[in-house]
Amino acid sequence: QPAGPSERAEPKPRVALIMKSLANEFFLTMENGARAHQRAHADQYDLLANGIKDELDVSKQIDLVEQMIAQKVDAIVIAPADSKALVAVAKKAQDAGIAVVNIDNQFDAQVLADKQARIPFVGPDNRKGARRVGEHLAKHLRSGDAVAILEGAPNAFNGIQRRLGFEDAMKAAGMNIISSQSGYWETDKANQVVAALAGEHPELKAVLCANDSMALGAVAALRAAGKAGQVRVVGYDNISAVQNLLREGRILATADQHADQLAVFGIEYALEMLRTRGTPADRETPVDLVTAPGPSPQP
Amino acid sequence: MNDTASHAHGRIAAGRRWLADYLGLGLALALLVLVFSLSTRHFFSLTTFQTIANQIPSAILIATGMTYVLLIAGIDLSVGSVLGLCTAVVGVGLAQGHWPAPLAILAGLAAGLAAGAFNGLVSIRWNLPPFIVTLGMLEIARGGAHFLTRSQTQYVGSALAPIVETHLLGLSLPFLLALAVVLGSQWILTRTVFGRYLVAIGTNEEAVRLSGIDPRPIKIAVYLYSGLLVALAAVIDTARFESANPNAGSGFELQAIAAVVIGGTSLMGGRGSVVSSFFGVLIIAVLNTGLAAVGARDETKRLVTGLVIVAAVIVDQYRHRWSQTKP
Amino acid sequence: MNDTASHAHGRIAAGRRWLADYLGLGLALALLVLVFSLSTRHFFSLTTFQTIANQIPSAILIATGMTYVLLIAGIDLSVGSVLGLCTAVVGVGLAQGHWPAPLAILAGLAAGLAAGAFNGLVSIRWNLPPFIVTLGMLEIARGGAHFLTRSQTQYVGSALAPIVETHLLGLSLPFLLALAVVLGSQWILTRTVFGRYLVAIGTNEEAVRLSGIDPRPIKIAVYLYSGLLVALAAVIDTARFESANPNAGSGFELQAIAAVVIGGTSLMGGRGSVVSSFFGVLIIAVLNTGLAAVGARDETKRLVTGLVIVAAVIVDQYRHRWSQTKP
Amino acid sequence: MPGMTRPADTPLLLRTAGLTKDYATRVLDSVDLEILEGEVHALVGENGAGKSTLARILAGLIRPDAGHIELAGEPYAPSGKRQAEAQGVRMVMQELNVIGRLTVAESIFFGHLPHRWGAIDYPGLHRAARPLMDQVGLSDVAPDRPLETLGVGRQQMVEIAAALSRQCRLLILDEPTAALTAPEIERLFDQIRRLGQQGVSFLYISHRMEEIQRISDRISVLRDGRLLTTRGAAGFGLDEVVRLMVGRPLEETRLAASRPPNGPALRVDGLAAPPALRHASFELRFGEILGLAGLMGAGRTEMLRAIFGADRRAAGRICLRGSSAPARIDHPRDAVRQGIALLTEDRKAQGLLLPLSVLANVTLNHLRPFCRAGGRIQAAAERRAVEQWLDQLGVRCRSPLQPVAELSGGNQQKVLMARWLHRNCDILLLDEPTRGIDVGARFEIHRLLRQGADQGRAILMASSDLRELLGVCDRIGVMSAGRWVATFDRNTCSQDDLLHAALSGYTRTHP
Ligand SMILES: Nc1ncnc2c1ncn2[C@@H]1O[C@H](COP(=O)(O)OP(=O)(O)OP(=O)(O)O)[C@@H](O)[C@H]1O
Ligand SMILES: Nc1ncnc2c1ncn2[C@@H]1O[C@H](COP(=O)(O)OP(=O)(O)OP(=O)(O)O)[C@@H](O)[C@H]1O
Ligand SMILES: [Mg+2]
Ligand SMILES: [Mg+2]
Repeated sequence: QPAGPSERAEPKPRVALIMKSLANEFFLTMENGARAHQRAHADQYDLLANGIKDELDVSKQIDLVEQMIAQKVDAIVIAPADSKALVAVAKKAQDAGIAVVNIDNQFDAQVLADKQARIPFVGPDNRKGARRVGEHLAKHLRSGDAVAILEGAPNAFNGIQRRLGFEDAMKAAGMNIISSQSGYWETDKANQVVAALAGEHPELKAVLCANDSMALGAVAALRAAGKAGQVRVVGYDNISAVQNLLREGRILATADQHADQLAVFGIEYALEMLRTRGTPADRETPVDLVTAPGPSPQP
Repeated sequence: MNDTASHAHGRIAAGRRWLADYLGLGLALALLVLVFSLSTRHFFSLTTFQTIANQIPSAILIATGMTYVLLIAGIDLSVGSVLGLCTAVVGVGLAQGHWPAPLAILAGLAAGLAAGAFNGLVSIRWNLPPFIVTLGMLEIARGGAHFLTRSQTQYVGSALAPIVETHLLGLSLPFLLALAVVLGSQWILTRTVFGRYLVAIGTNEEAVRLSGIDPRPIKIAVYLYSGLLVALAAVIDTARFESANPNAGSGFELQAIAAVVIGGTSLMGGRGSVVSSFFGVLIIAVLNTGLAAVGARDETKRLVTGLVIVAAVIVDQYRHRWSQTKP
Repeated sequence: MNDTASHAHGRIAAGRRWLADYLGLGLALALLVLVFSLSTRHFFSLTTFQTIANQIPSAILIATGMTYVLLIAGIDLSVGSVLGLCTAVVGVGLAQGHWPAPLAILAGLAAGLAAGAFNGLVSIRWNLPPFIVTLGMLEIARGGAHFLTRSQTQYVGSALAPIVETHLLGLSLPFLLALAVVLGSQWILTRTVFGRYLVAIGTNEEAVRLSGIDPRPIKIAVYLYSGLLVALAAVIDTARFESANPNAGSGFELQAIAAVVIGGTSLMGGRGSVVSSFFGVLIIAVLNTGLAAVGARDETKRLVTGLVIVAAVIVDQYRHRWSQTKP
Repeated sequence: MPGMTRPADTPLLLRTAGLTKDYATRVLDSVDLEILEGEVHALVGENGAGKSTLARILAGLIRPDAGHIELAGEPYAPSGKRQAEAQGVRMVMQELNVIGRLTVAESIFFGHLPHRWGAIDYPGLHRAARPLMDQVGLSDVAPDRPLETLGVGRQQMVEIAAALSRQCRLLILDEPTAALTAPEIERLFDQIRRLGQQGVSFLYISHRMEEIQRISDRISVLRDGRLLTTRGAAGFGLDEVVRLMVGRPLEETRLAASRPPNGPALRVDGLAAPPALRHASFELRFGEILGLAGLMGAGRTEMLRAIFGADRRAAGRICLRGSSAPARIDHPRDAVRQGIALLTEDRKAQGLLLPLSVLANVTLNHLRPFCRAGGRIQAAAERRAVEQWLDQLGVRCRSPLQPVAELSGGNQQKVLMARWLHRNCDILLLDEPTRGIDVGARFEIHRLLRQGADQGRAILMASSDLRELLGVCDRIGVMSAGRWVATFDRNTCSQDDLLHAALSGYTRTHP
């Protein structure tokens, strides 16, 4: 008896990875990790990795999801650029029978509830990570010291989470947060803001940056102001460019979210969902505090 | 001449002009579709085209307004930010104010008109280059959007769902609306007194003034129209995304101008066509969708987009010459 | 006329023109400084001015190139991306290639010149509007920057430290360099044959062509110069940040144009001054620094920036009229 | 109908009293002008005398600083052009004011396009445009042809057709014939006479005295913003008009060459640049002025541009200075390097840098003499040289630093002349060098040209004014329908000969 259509060899599932701005090293690392994983498991699935040009351009990411639905992919692993705006389209993908996994930036719980959607989340807790960075910083400061926070783009979820984490740690340690401004994730904007703050607040003791690119700008501003070493800087993301600065102590600490593994976890989750047709529970991925090698000084 | 606006009335040569006007764009579009259909499995499908049709209404509306603005030798760099502002007004109205949907929509449209009025009135009152006035508006409107939403995305749920869920012949209401706006605007441009005034102002504003027609109300009307269409786009996007993001529309200004110029509208004013801008939007949409379907790397996407923009205007230049030499 | 470029040759009325040219800008600047000095504790201090002087060299260099480009009635939207590209070349050369610093710097400058050559040659060869050519270059250069760095910020350490650490009279080498470029460019503009040609081309290119001067090499030279200055800015920024971020310079194009236009340079060509652009950059820098020192919220910053841009050109308009009516 | 006078009881149509207008200086100084119903009232005066300013006030484009106007006995103070038109006063502007992207029919009715609910009635529009176009000799043009594809002269006819399109009581024509040639001028005069019989009055501004003599009933002379006199054209000799205008008598004699021409300067063989220029061959010698006559659209401008390298050539050889090898001229730059100059037809769009100083305009293409190391311009030397030229050519301006936009047309033309003389060009191609220039300045330019030729320069001068050509040129070539059809010696030809040759290309069938 000839093989019926149902018995034809199943084509490999196609997994779409949709990331935020690929202009951001973090997501590029994520993409590279995913591509490496796919090469190692080329027999198991095909990967379509896409990101948007500019993190602010949420509609482009929504367009991308719709395009992947049209492409009839089997699974979508998404790091949403906006935790609310992407829910509707993610639900649409689910309704179209696509397995959806949320990574990196968690969908807004309220909106999920409103849409009656259940989407598993795999990712780090930015707030917790930022708090750990802040707590490490606090060991090098005295209570009541003036500190400043450099936020990411104003409504970025992870930026807000990191700011909250920094605030948690600083408040707990009794620090005086004199300013919290946005550096739009960018080196030169951060540089401008920190330079201005350093001039205006000579008492400034530390700057907490929501990502490492901004930390680079902060370090440059402090050096130019002759305050290198007097004002501590911490970052987030552990990009390769800050390794030396960490070693030299010019950046005190940063956090590593293991970007290369993040997407891989998500993809593995998605493949599992395709196999079992079930919805696994959320899973928190590790965030590691990265500090300068060597003994940390006593406060 | 590739210029549909200035003389679409001749019956005899009309066919030839149509060819010159839309052949190049149509061919470019077909070529892109062909390339992507060959390089991916699922690109050439009804779903893809429905998806594109579903995505582009706001881009079409913005490009239509931009075409009018460029026609009068103006420019509007604020469209992206104004979209963010209008979306913020609608979103805050619905999510915080719990307004009924029609009221929120009206408020959004009013915000767009207000931004257009600012652009038009300020640039005309003080005779300032629209480039700089709308650049100021770009900052102001974005600031306003963040101010209104306190930088938080507003979830509006299904309040505006009827807008995107109404379908006719498989096409969504926004797409049909955008199509109607394109055809209506093209008709106004080529067939009405107002349209002639636009072309005339873009060609030689001083001559229009000397012929006893005050160009100022016409120019203000154009900026108002652009603002209104941007606000419509904002309403559609808010409905599609069920949420209002204050960053919505970042960078749309240059994208819209690119689409319009790819369609052959001149940045110097006086020459342009709304239908061609529609093709320009389509080309960019197909390019984006195709590159995403291929899974191209981001830098490749940028390189290709940049080259397509430059290539498109070079081709337009040749087409323009071709239709000029055989009049 | 507020135009220093077009007839700075008269000795007699020079004093009066200086007043008309720089008084308004100087007053605006003084006003900003006053406002921020009153509303903060430490704004009015040597440190603040050293901080500003340290930050603006790259903005000054870019604005100088943009002034030349606008003078010939062109525009360069690619400056931000080209800065990213050049910074990527320098960064990759140093961090990956372990090139000696001078070689990396030369490579960066070459990248800037290449981008300028593309802008100039393509727009002249096919007679395309520079707006669209440089818009294409905006995408291409950014794609190139990401391609080279694989989207990773390159840490270059102290390889370029001597550039930012050399000081003279408390002013850093980059600032002195930028100052020298401003003065040199202004001198070229007002005192040399080349400068005369720039103004003439911006005023009436066809008349220049018909007088037997080929405008094309001059225009290409301007785009090359703009590219070179952007590359210089990239080297300085790489040295300042000890790292090369492929996203560097995003959005610089509109900022640079805003600064130049605030300085009173016309977007229509033929009228402009490098020194005024320098003032424009200063105004924007003081505004940014002041707002950051006050700790203003982001939306306030944007609103104020937008309003200042519009207000500055309105004031310029009045100043222009004033100096016109009393010649 | 020269000197046709009206009965004394012809009613007054328009009267101005004490009309005054100031710009930087007083431009109109209490002008009392009276225009009768149905008359052709000529207004003459030097460049900058205030003619256009007066016309603009009447047409509602600008407002006077003092004085008042009565139209048919009622006070008349139009707030804008539309209001003036509503009261029956229309004007054709001196400077061409066309919107190239519109069609001919749209241009004629611009501002009054027939429409229903805003939608233009194109069939009706084209029907209405046809007779008006026929009246001004545009019968071979389709009403939906874009205006920008017509030559300058025909665009001017479209403007005149637009003025004729509506009923009016007073039609102001500000130098309507500056871009026209004889046949079009005849057509225009026919229309003026026809409308005059219907009671329409004309205010006719022109620098061409013979036209004034032919068409006008009365003549007013304006000098430095003052109305000197208004008299019936019949008893008003032209010499006297010119004397009043210029303030001194002008003997408009023929300027003869003082010595025979030298060697060949320019030889053109089979030059073609279709569609406007089909075939031109001629020779120009040093020390002579070769005139170039032709009807509107004969291709004179195109030929001069093709020689100069401003437009692409399809065929033909150009040999310079007696050499038999063809010269390489691919760009105006090449032409100028070989000593050729082109004074363009449209001095504002193609010659001057209007907002820049007189000085910058003169030295634009020859800064080398003042160039020091690094391209630095030696300001003092430049100024001295420019002052010398301004002196030599008699340019009237406040200072070399005055923006050239503020100069009168004649002085602007002299500035351009100074540019080419400063550049040491000895082969001068001049396209309508006296267009829109008053008799006094025109005479000075003629004198300059003659002087240039006597100094050994070769001059090729296109002009639509046959009398001018016969007055200054040694020989006159004629172009017709894109071909160089004949060359005459000025002593042995008449205006009729020239006109005949100019028409020949349109009757003969081409192979
Ligand atoms: N808008 C203006 N601003 C300043 N001066 C002006 C303006 N318009 C005209 N003038 C000056 O007024 C004077 C009269 O100009 P007008 O155009 O009336 O002269 P005209 O008699 O028509 O000369 P032409 O024969 O050259 O056309 C000139 O000196 C001119 O420079
Ligand atoms: N843009 C254009 N496209 C097509 N044909 C044109 C264009 N411009 C001019 N022509 C044609 O070229 C011919 C010559 O034009 P033009 O009137 O300038 O000639 P001319 O002999 O210099 O006349 P004049 O100097 O009296 O105006 C005409 O037949 C005109 O219709
Ligand atoms: Mg005049
Ligand atoms: Mg001509």
